[in-house]
Amino acid sequence: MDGFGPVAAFWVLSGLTLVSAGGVMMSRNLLHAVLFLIVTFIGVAGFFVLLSADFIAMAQVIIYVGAIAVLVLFAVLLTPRAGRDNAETKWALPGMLLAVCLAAVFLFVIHDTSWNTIDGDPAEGSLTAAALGNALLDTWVLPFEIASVLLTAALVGAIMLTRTPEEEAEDALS
Amino acid sequence: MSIGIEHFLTVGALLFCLGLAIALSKRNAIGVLMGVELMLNAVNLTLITFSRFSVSDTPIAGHTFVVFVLTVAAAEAAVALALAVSVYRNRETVDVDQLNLLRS
Amino acid sequence: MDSSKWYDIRDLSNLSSWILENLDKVLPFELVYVVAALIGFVASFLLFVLPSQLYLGVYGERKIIGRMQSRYGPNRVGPLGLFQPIADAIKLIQKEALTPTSADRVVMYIAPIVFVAPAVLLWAVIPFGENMVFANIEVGLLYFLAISSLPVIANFMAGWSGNNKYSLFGAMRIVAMTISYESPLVLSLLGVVAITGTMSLAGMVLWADEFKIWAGLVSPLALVIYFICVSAELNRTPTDIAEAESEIVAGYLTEYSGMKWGLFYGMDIGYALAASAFAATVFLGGYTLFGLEQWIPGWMIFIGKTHLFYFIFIWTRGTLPRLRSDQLMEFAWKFMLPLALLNLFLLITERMIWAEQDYEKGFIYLFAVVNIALSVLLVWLWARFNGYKPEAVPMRPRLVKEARGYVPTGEAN
Amino acid sequence: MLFLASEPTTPTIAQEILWAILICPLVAWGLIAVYFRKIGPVAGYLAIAGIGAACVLSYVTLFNVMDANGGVAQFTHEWFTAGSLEVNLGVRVDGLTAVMLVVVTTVALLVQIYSQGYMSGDPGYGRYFAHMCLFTTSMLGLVLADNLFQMFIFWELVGLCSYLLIGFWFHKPSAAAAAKKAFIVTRIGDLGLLAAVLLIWNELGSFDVAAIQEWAHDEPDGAIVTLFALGIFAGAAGKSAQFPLHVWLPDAMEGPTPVSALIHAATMVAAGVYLVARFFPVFESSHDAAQVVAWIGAITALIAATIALVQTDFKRVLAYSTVSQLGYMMLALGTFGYVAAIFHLFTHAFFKALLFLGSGSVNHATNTFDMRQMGGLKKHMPWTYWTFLIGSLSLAGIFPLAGFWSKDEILLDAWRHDKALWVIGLSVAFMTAFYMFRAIFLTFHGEYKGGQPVDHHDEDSHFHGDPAHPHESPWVMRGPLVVLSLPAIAAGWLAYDHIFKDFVNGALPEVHAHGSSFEIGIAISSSIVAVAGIGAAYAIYMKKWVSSESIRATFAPLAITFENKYFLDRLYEDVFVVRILQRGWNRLLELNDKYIVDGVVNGTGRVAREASTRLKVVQTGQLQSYGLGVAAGVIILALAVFTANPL
Repeated sequence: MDGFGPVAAFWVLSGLTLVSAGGVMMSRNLLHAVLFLIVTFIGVAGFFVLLSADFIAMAQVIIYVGAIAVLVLFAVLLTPRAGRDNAETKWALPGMLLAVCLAAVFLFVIHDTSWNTIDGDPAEGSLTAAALGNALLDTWVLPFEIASVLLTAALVGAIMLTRTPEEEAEDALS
Repeated sequence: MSIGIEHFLTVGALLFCLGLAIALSKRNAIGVLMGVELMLNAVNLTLITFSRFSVSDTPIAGHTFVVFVLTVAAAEAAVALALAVSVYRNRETVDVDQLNLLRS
Repeated sequence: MDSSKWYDIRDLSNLSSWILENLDKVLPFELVYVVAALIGFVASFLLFVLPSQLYLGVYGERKIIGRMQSRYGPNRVGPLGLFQPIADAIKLIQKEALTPTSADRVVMYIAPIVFVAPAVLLWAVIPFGENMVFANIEVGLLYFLAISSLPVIANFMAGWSGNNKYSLFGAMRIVAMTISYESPLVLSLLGVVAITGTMSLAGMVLWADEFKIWAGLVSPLALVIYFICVSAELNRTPTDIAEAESEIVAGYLTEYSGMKWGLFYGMDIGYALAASAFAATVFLGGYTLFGLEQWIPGWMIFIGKTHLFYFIFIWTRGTLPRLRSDQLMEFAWKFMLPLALLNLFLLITERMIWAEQDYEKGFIYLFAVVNIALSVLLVWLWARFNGYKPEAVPMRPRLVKEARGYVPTGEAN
Repeated sequence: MLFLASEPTTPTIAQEILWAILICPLVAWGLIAVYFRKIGPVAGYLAIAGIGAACVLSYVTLFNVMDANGGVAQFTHEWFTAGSLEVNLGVRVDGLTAVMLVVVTTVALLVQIYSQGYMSGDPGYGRYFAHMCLFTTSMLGLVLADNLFQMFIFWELVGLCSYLLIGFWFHKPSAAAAAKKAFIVTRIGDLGLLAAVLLIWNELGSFDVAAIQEWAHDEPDGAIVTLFALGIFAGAAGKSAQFPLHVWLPDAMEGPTPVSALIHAATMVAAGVYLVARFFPVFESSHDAAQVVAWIGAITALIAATIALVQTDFKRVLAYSTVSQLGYMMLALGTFGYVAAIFHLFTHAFFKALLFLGSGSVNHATNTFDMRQMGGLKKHMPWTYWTFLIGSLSLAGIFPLAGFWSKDEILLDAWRHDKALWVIGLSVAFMTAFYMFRAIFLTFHGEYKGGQPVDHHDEDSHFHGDPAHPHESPWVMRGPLVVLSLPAIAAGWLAYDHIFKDFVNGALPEVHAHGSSFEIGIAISSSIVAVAGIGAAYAIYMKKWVSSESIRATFAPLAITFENKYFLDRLYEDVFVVRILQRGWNRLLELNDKYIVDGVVNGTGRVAREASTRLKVVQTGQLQSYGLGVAAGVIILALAVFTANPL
């Protein structure tokens, strides 16, 4: 990828994403952490656009920002104020050390591998939403259906988990 | 100046490690969940990167995978947050280092 | 559009490309875009935002509602009260923007900004005319949905940062409501996507032009569902439980004042206008009007349709009473969602039949007639199914308990 | 309708009509189930309307196929594709299908009309009609299906509906038990069918009926063909109540009588015969399988007929008669009498439905099915009597009624194929005539013995009349009897000039010439046997020249065997379920549990306890320490890989 636009976009996005991911790590206030997380999500969506995956980018914004982040906000609110700090456990230091080690391993692998990449842009029409839809309903139809079952199960499970004892008693009566 | 696959992979790797650090170090269960979501995002980014750059007949496969990851992430978030709320209701805390009933 | 002279105002892109060409001769490369962006911003502000937002949004809304409620509306500042919006703006700007001591200052300051940004971004994919779309991306509809799911976070930030019980209530309500109404909204639009076979907004307008019919006529139920859902998500009055002043002071805006409040207020109108523009594009054929766009500039037709839709927003606001929070939730899950699913199923079935049988273009009119009839029937049947009986709605005032409302446990017998 | 024997052509029928046949009763079902379950007679009218529409369209289809001389028309749409599995959704119509359509819809329509009278006042009125509609739909779907997969779906739906209908009065323990029995026993057969479905997919990669017929034709006598044929027959044996899976059918009499009429005349039991007929080329290719079918059919016919001789329950006589006649049809299929089997299915549907509805009418008057409490009903219920007599004569095979012609063809095929089978067939014909007229003489002649008094404390009973004074049934019940007696008389005449034969032969890939379908010697012998059976019944039960008790005493061992249904029920119950499953297998499992499983478990436990006391230090119970372990493991693995083979 050459040219001023993509390069600038890449650096801006990677700065935005990584800094706000660091913000999730650093912020003491759980709610601020969620807000940083949202910025990270949007940054990753920007990367998707940069990688000419428009549909995935939009899906990322809708699902992660519109749904998951809002859910997290909800959960934060449903746990009272005492539970809203974002402190570390005693495992923080070893955890971070390990993460740094892992990052080193990853970077080593990334830079020492000779990637077999294409030159220029991907083939026209191969990465569009229509192609994705065809792939999902043709080659991947079985995983697609299983995913729908999984979503249903998660829906029912979430509802059952959060029912209060009073509601359960009410249902048993009626 | 030109950017290639290594740049994107590096961002993905760093994001993953940050997510891992968050998941390993946070005390609050919701914080841990956020770390996990970050890791999933990093993996998605990597998948899309490979899909965009690698020589393949079916570059759409990477996108398909990401769609499934998104689906599973949504389901996982819903259930995990329901769990967090439920745990809070029963134990009055969501600190993972106090959830150690399994300890001998 | 055969002519491409700069003064041909039927297509304003002629003008802009003419300006760009001439600027290119004078200015260095980077500056051209900066200057062009500035010119575009000022132009669209003068052409669209100012008249729409300030006059039709603020003045017009107040005036129309006033007439609907047998009042005069603003009539003191300037002739016919025409300067009222300007006076309002000046008042808001010079007012002190208070911040409570216990508030989360940073979040409180950022919230209005986060609220404003998507309102601007939304317009990027709306086609004002044949060549007058800023970003004609393939997944425009999805882009619109994605961006319009952002402001709820700003609302939440606003409600949370005030550190006030009522604003938190408001935030919770709007978040819950957005999540509830998002699903029927997306499902209703999915049906339109199935019928038109494109997710690009410009493509939808072209579809309407090609088939000489509006998508809103082919899928009337989707239009109705879209209108109600968007009204709920935008917190418009019959469904504005998030800032219901009779219940929770001013909802998530309780602690806001001055221009911080003003941004929320103004952008509320901005979002409503964007939603209207989106509806005009998707459901009402955008800038086309059955060939009339050759004579009238397409962007005028488009603006007219947008305001037609916005007028309905004003209308409902002026005439309908506010719903209760639980009623609104039940309405989303018990009424809108099943109907949206049925509608989607119907439209996809028709699309499949159409594709398989290879019918000719005119067949869409038959579908339109069938769908209009079926929509009425579906709504009626579903209402009956949910136990709504017109004859059972009493004409006299009722107690809360009779209306199955919430009664505090202490008083229940 | 002049029918000229010429080459079959493709019918010109529109596929919308075929789909409509399927959809009409389905819509009726949906409407009844959702809206009109509780709203009185609307359910019945809806059901009649839905099935009536299907009936009219079926006749349209029939005439259309007749114009095409029984040719095949197939309309296939892709349903879904997953990997190499390609499933289609389609309809296929040919002579066989058209005949089945007409039989199913006609009988179903008449049964529905009859049910209007029979079921009136029942609290489950709406539910009854909803089930009936779904039942008819599934049977029509089975008949119309153009591939085995779709057939299997509707096949199971038929099974489900029969479960619902047999257990319609589910508050009666016996009805609930009968429903369960029917469901489980047919499920055993369905296992075979499922195996056949999987086998054919593995072999052919297609479920298409035409493709399977083609395949069977091209590959004579392979082991796969035999296995497939036996699987198909296992399913058919379950649904069509063939030995040894016939035990559910007599118990299924617990359902409402119109249900019995529908199940045992036109729909469920016919499904098995239809399935075997549909895959007839497969059986033709595999003589072993055909031999099995023929002998099972013969044994079924014999056993059921002998049991029917000693039944005292009016409806059970008919039930065993059904089993026996189904055995006949299978016998015909096994002796390559494809046409004879379908023809008998066709005629049998009408007169058996007539007989069942007649028995329901009798029950309506006397509140019982026990023949020992009846007698002399002839003068009270003339309509029922005469129509019942017509049905019985037809079933007994008296010239020139319908049963005569079809039974004759079966016997002819048996004669050509194997003399032993023919002898069995003939003896069954004798017994059929005997037990049917035994039932008639006991029920309609002699003195009336009072019926079953109404127990007014029994809340399950919805009987309204007065059993002491039996009366004729209302017109809504008599009408179907009269209408059904017409085909019971005349349906057999379609054998004239090979009309029926040429018509249904078009469904097969190639036409088989089996010579004449009428031989005077066979006809005379079977007629003599039938008349002899009637005469014997007359002598014993009407004139009482020979006391039935003395005969029973003379052949006591046989009689006891018959009365106990060859001890088959007890064999299944006591030996298979109790001895083998409960005592044998479970005992084995218990021993296994006690010594092997428990031993392993306890041993494991002991080992685990020892190990855990040492290892529990690692288990902090904290999520993140585990996560740390995982991450550390990843790093160690990566390092190991790098050291093993450096980049």
